[in-house]
Amino acid sequence: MKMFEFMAKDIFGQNGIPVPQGRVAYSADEAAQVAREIGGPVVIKSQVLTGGRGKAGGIKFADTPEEAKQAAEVLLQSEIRGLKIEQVLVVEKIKIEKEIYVAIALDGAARKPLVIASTHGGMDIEEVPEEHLVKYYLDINIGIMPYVSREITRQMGVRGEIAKQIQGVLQKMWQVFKAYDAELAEINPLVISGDKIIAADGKMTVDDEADFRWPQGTPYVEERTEVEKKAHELGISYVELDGDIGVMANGAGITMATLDIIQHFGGAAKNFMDAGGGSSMEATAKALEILISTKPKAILANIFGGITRCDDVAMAFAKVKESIGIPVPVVIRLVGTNQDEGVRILKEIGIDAYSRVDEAVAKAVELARQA
Amino acid sequence: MKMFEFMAKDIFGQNGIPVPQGRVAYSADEAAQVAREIGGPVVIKSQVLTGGRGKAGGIKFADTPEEAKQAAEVLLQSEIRGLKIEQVLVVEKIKIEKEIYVAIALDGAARKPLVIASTHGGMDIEEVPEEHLVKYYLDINIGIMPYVSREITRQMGVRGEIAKQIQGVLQKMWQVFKAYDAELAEINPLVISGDKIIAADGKMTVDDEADFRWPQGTPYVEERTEVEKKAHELGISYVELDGDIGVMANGAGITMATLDIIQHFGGAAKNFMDAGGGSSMEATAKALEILISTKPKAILANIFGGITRCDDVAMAFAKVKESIGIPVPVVIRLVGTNQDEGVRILKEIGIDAYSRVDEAVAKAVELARQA
Amino acid sequence: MAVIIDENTRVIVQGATGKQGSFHLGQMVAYGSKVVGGISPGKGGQEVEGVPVFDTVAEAVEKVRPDASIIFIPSQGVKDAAFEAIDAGIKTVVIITEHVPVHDEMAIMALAKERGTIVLGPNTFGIVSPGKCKMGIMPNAVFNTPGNVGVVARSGTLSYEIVFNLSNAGVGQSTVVGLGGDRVVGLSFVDVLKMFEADPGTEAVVLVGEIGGNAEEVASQYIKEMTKPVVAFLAGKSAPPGKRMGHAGAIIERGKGTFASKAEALTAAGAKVAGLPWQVPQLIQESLGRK
Amino acid sequence: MAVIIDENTRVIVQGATGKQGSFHLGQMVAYGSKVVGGISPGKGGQEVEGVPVFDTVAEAVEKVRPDASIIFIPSQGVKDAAFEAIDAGIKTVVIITEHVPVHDEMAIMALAKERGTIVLGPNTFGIVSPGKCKMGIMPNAVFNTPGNVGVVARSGTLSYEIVFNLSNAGVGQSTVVGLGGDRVVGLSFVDVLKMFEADPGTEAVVLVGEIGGNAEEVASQYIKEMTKPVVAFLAGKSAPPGKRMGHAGAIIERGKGTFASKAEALTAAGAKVAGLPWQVPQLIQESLGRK
Repeated sequence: MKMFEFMAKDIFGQNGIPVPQGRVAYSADEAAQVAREIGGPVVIKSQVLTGGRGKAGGIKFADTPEEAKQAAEVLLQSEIRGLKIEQVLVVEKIKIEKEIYVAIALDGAARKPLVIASTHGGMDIEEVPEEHLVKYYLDINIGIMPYVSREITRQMGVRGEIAKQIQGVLQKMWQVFKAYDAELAEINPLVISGDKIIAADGKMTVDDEADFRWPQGTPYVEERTEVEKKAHELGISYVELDGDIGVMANGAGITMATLDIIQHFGGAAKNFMDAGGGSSMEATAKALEILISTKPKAILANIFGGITRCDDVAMAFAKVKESIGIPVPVVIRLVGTNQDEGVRILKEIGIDAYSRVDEAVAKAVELARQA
Repeated sequence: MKMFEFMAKDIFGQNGIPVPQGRVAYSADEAAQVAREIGGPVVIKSQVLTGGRGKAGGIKFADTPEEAKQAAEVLLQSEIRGLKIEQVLVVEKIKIEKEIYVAIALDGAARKPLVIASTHGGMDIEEVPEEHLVKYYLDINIGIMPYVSREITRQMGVRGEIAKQIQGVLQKMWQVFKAYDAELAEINPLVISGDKIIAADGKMTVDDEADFRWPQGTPYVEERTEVEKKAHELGISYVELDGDIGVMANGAGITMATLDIIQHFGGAAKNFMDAGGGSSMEATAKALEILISTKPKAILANIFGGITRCDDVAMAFAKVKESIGIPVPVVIRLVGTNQDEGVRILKEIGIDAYSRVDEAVAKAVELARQA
Repeated sequence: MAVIIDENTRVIVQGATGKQGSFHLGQMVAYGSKVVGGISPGKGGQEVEGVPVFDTVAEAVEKVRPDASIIFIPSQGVKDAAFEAIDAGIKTVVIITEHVPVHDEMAIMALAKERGTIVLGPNTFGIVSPGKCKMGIMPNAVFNTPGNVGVVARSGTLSYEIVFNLSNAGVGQSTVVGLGGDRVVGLSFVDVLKMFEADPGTEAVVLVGEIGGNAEEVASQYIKEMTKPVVAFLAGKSAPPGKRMGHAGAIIERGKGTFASKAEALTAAGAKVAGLPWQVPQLIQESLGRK
Repeated sequence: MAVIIDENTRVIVQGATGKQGSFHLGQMVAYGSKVVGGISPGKGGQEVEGVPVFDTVAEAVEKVRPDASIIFIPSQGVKDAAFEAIDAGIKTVVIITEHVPVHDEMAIMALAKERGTIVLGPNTFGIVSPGKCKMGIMPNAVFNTPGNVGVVARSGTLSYEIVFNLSNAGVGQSTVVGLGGDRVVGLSFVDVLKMFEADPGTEAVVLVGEIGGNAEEVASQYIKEMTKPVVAFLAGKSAPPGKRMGHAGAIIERGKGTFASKAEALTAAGAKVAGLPWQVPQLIQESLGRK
């Protein structure tokens, strides 16, 4: 789950990392007010959960509260990469002498957190060649103890008082990374300004599987569409796609493979829906209702019954058909546990079940094309 | 550094371990007041840093505030094992159904914390046979996770709801043990009363080497004599003993060995003073002044010069002799770094230096006997 | 022969009295796995499907000498359960649970590495050596064809599909290993490929991969050195870049982890690559025939 | 021959530019130890006594391949310094600093065990293989008699006294090992006795113990199995019964820790026990003569 920049800034600041003066504003007037409080030149930064904001014109500068108001007004009516800007962060303008990059990221393959740091920070960090990037794998039981931070700044080639300050930031970033179950804690740029450093922009992504550790509520916002939220509440993975066939399968891998097979037969899926293994009749019915609500041209269910029982799936289709109706053609591939019973139930409600996935998918593509 | 029971109780209570209602009182009137607040039968417990308090009559019971006042009055004028009672803990009287013992202690040999637990808690815990004691070594990186606490209660043979409560107490004791740099966190007895458990008496010993982790001040009191405090401030280990020869040496082991040699020659040391390795002239002079202030019959210094320089030690004796005088006979054994210069300086102020420790000690014993 | 588990493996089930745990305990017993105990705090002394229940893993170790444990515990308790198993000296731990926090997963893997424990999962369907031992949630009926093809997969139902196709074509399996679908899991493809390479009972390997991460690319480096043929099935050819596909691992980043990059790396390493499930048995039979 | 360190040991000094560190770095160089680097954050590039200074241990590992590190860092920084050395792969770490919190010591020893690192101290005078290498703060002049007696001690100046007596009597030493005076230290008597037993350059061992704890009693168990003679010196015969750590301390020790219990255990194990320093050389000579 990504956090807005202003949330990451607050968390970093609360944990002793130097951050610019300023705060989030939800209206142009509020932006002017924040600029007034700061009392000097400010930066107005669009708060959207995507990169490349600077290059897309999402960051503006203002010398007076009035200028800040105007800039905020423009931004709050714009979009970046299709995302509406609903708030801006107004902060003091920092004199930039040098831009440093520091991040702690989860490296799944290594099963460890990885520190990435560079004295070539700033907007083009993704293009910085390997030799200018320091990579340091952390031991989860050690984290960033002082010596680890010293070794990182040594490898960065930074020395003196600034090195000590970066070491402090790294140690505090580790505390944040740990406390918030972060997948990513990133400061870019960490600006050197005179004899001080300051985290001019921060990013955090936290693991929503750890939400239970926040009994008072999570310190971030959701970033899902309405349908995705509904699916999430049911414990279903759902992603909207561009095609017209509504797809349901049980398991992420097989769902992905089903999408590939659809493409193989010349069709296109309207969504990715992994209804999970071991779904009950009720859960499957609800998943189907979500699918229907997105108005696909056809529905394809690819069910390999393991823990999921084929008769439960068939019952779910029967129940939904009876209650709200299924207004589009349905193709079901159904094999595995209690397969015969499932096929029988489907037959009763006029749905043919396939046992071969290729045949089922080909049929669904054909039906969608005809619709 | 030991804590008074009432301090351990407060810390346990703040960390979610159930403790009896009540608090410390420094006067009989205050004890009555606490009893009034509790509003029922109370126990008045002497707060002294020694064991065997119960058997020595240091615990009294009272049904009314008036009785509590009287009991506190008596206790606050008494001593236990030579220690004056300066405060009492007044707590609600707990109905005791069963007494459990749980402790986390540092086991130096294992280099690990050790949990000791028993369903045979109470005053006679030291006599409980091995087979009724559960011992569980902790991994410092794991501590008491829930599974560890479950295994401990299983080995104790406790089951059901009470087992779950003990598991909670164990997990919280680990948090306390860690947060306070404890050497010992002990609850005895952990009382089973109805369907609840309650920590009826607690003990904590914390590592004063970790004082630096308490920049706001340590959460416990000192328990040293005046001379011991003064020595501690100088970084000197000092313990009062029963004999008449004031002893100074540099290193704990050699100081102990010096005491043994004194005994071997029929004498007795007035103290254990390890002035440390690498002492400067000034530090040695201050250590000598402490020694003189305790009025021994003779002073014996056993100095093996390594980092400590013999001439520095000799200069310290010369300085003290000149400034405040040394009113008792002095014997010095002096070998090692800058030995010749040291011997020369001592000769000038009329002190003979020995190079053999047996000769030096024999002489000191003789002088003390004559004094 | 087989890898990791076989007919002698003594299995315990953590979370044995829960809905999932008790159901699958029964399924594993029915399969023929040697299930020697269930763990359920406070329920020691009971039985589930004729299997004795213990309060702690340490108690089970004392009484029934297990080799392997399978965990059916809600995600919040997985770190505790996995630590319990590893700390008690269990050498193979299978974690079925999904939605485990990734920081907990890192902590589990660090301890497992320190103690030399094999961890499968979290979020795995488990492991099965057909005809010998099953530790997992896969349907018994689909995984009943012993043979000489090793299968290693990231995701569950997809590997059922592949194994279904293999068995229907008469291609049996030595062991089917589910690594788990999370970003942090205990074993990598390379770890398991090495085991299959060393296993006399395995003659060819099917690798069931998907887009995202670079696990398949890394595996390719090792496949080059293998003497046994490898067929790779890859899911996600049709996926648009950058969408999160349920499996946290399936995030496409900076052009890495794409279908093309994986297929290319695997092909260059000498593996045959299938993009559709029904192609797998044929490619395996070709590989074995040619060898 | 010697144990742990010898003429080939490449030594670095952590805290090389501090008062203690720089002084003893000079003393070790003067002794003839191969001091290949000093560590002092922010002072990399400088020199101390002709020895190059590095910012971190990892940098020194990269540039001068050290085997062993000696730590002169104030107590608050010892955990960090020891973790740095162990994590950088240094295989012998000597911690001179006293007053290190015992929880920090436990953490250091846990990491050292995981990584297979030998730790001497904290609160040790160090280790010296006379004529070959000194890592410690002991006076050079007293530790200059190579020979075939191994010495292992808990406390510093007391072992100087014992070594002084040995050398004066013409009994040289293979290695003198200071375990450290704190309750939690890296090596036990048994660890070092095993090394001496295996060392062809050691023919007899002097164990310098003291009252408290049960280290000497535990050592006695091993001494029974040793082929080489052991002479034990014990300090604390005259000490009054000690301050105890609550009930738990009493339970841990259960009657062990007194002079009598230690002397009895050692004697029963075949060691000769001295209560006065000047008895040691004579007992060693008897042991070696008789053998």
